[in-house]
Amino acid sequence: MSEEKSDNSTKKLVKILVIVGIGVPVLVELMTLFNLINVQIFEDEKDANSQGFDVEDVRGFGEGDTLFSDQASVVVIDELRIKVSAQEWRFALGLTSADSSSQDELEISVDSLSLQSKKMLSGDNNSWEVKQSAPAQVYGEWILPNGDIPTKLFISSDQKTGKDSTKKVSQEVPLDKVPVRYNQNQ
Amino acid sequence: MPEEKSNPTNNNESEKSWEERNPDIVREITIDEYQPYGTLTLTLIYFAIVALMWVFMYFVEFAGNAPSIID
Amino acid sequence: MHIHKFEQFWIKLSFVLIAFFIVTVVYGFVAMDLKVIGDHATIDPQNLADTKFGNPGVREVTRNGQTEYEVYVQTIQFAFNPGTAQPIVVPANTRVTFYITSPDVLHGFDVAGTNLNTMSIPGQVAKFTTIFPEVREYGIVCNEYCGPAHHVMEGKIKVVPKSEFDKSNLVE
Amino acid sequence: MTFIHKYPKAAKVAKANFIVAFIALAIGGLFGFVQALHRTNVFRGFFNSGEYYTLLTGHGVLLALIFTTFFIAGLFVWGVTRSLDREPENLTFTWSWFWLMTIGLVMATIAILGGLVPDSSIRAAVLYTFYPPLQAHPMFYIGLALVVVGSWMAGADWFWSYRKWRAENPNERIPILAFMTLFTMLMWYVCTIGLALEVVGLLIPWSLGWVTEIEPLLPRTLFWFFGHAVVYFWLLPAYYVWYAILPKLSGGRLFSDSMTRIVFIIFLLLSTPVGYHHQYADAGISVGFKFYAMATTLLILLPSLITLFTVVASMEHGARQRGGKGYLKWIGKLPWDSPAFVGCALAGIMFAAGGFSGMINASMNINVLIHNTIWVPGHFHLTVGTAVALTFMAITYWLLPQLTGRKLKYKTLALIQPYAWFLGMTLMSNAMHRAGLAGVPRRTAEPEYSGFDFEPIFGTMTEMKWQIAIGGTILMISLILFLWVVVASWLAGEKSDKPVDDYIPEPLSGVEHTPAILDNMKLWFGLALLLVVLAYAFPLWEMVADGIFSPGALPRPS
Repeated sequence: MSEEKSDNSTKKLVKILVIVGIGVPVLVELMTLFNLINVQIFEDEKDANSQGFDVEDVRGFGEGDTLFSDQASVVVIDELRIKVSAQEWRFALGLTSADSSSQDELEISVDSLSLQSKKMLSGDNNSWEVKQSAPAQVYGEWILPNGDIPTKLFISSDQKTGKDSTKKVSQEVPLDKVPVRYNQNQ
Repeated sequence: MPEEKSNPTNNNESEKSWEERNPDIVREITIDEYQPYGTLTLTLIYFAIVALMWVFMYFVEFAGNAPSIID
Repeated sequence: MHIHKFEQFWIKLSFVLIAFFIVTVVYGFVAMDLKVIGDHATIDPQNLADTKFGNPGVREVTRNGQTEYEVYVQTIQFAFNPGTAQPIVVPANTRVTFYITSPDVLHGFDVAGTNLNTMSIPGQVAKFTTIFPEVREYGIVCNEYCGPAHHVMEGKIKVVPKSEFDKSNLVE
Repeated sequence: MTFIHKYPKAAKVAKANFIVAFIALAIGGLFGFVQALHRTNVFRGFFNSGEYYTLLTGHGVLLALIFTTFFIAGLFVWGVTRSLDREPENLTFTWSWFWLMTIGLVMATIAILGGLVPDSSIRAAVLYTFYPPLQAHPMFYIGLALVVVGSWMAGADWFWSYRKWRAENPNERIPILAFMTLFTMLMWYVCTIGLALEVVGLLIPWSLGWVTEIEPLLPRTLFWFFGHAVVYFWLLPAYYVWYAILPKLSGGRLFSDSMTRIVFIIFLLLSTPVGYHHQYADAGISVGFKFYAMATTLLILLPSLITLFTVVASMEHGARQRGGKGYLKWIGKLPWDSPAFVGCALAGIMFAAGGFSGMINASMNINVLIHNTIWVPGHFHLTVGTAVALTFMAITYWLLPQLTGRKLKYKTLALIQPYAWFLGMTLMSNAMHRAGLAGVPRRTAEPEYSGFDFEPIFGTMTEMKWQIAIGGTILMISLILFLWVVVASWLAGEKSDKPVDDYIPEPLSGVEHTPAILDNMKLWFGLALLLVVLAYAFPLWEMVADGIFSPGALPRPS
């Protein structure tokens, strides 16, 4: 009696397993086959608009671009890349103060980096004072979590506003695709 | 296989064929009477699917996927 | 030997299938111009600077009285040069020959969604010719693992109408 | 009386191999699951994209090289011992190959997992194809070399048993289980020549810094000399199960002994000279040699197509003996409630599907359509990942009782497992094939790019990603079920004298119909070597003629 019962429940289980375990796969494959043939043979040329390339992408900042362009002392990005070695990913940023007319000191600091993984990396210990000997250059490196890529920088600089007054000006710098290169010195 | 002869558990039943000893088996089918029609059917279905899919993949998916390497 | 007649038939059919595959491939190769990469030339991967790869980019050549283009591409960890920093710009409906090599490790050069797909092996020059039939942009993917940042290695090919092709960007 | 009672020593060896194999399966499978979720961006909390390739290397090496090799060793120990009716000749020798392989595996695994330790210099994120100039720690290459040397000794062990048996049985035909083992190992000897030359001759000296430069194409070519035959080294033991055991599980007999032997001979002959079909997209190899490789590759379809017929006919024989009727109705009479049968049968169906994508891969010019796209892993998850792995798991349900003397526990879970694997793999592999046609590459942590979008033929990228992630999750569940059943049965299964029906009936068309020449191992081995020389001598000479290490590239640590 009980054996018969377990026999019946096994049969039921097998039925369910065959339907789900084999039926669903067969269905998936048949749908694939149908769609493939349907799209390729019976549908006219795909909409040219579906190619997705016309999307206007907002270009971010890259090497050669100018920061604080509306301020007295402008700064140019002359190096922006990720240096990858087997052990670590480093983000390298080099800035040049191109303005030689100003007689004042300029202080720039990277407050933080926003990463692709939505994490924030603090930029501390990376503020530079650029003494007047233009064009002055500064350079910094940050160790990134392996595989992560900065998407935005938060940079601030003390800009002169009046004779003796300075103002801290912050700028959000959305980055264009940062070049990633192998770091040969590692 | 050799262990067939040396297997002591089989000794008492060694005259019986495996089919006779197996409760799941309804009847024994010998080589002379066995005609694998089902297998032939399945393999022919497989042949048809493969041949059709090949033609489709080669002449539609691949040849229609220009630009191609022409030299 | 005892082989059932059905199985004999199936074996014959198997040979037919194999022959059919080989015939299709040969037909495609010969009659439909569906070729594969062959043996072209070896090169010293540590001294690419002295070769045309030292100044990679698009070049104009005349072959059989026709204007064609040659594209020299270096695949480096983790970029196509050219291709990544700026797109490779070529005219449509013109013969374009790619020469691809790598100074560091193995890379792939796959124009996504097309039949242009080759390995880039240090020491070997991959050469293939193609004609782009459409005016559009294509993505280039490195499809061979080349190191920790392999997944960021991508580029672009921009196919422009023949009439709009700007020759000022050609390299010498 | 079952195997463990008759051959306690061999049972111990086989069990040791299975333990290692299942540990590798558990770790490698877990890595695969993590990758499926990472790559599809469903969940990324475990590891980041930089570490993805370390996991990928672990997944490939532990499953494709370690799980398979150890499982095959255990399976062959069982088959040789049983079919020749003798324990291993010298247990010190037998255990020495086991430990050599194990030491090698541990070394390779440490080198790979070192990549997860921050700042570690012991790394091997080179994937299981380890193409130079990407360089791994020397321990990785040395470990792999030890595994291969161990497998050679294992093969020698089985030939040793065979010779002793032959001396006592000069007029007997080679029993079919032993025949399949020996021919698989002959093929293994032919193809591992390439791997030995690559690893011992080039990579180990180079990774130790004795030479600084390496020509990338030469080791790549030597790898593929080995690299396609190795898939047959995985597949032939699955065929061994399908030919020798599956007919019995279906309630029938093997259809033909002679076709079985012919199939294994063709594999011995053609497995190695096909390697260039992995290099259709390589510069540096002429089109002529690629064509030769294609012709041999497509010919190697033949033994698989014969297998399709012979194995299905054996199953049909079983179904008809169980009362099956009609052209297709007999399929319903197969034991769809037996885990071992279901696993093997579903693995076979998957192989038929994988066979089709394999035909595309094999055919020279159409290969560029999918070369190095995710289509390729889609293909080999059908072949190695299911035809081989699912067969191995399924047959474990039948072998483990024989090796432990314990009955299988949790039969219901064991029954669900192969169906779940089949479902999960269909979902995952179907999406991988489709994504491959759109150009999505394999071996990447981030399959989407910022500069352009892939254009699937139909469906969307998001839908395919989810299909891969869901499929991968079902596979993980199936793997956990398998491991749970195995561990529980091994430790707590009910002890029994006859825990499973281990009898294997004679073939329908038996060895008496099989021509004697098929057993001539020297002849077939010699022919196999000749075909390899024809395929490889000239192109390898061309690569070596300008200096073994030139044109040389500098190493890049991985």
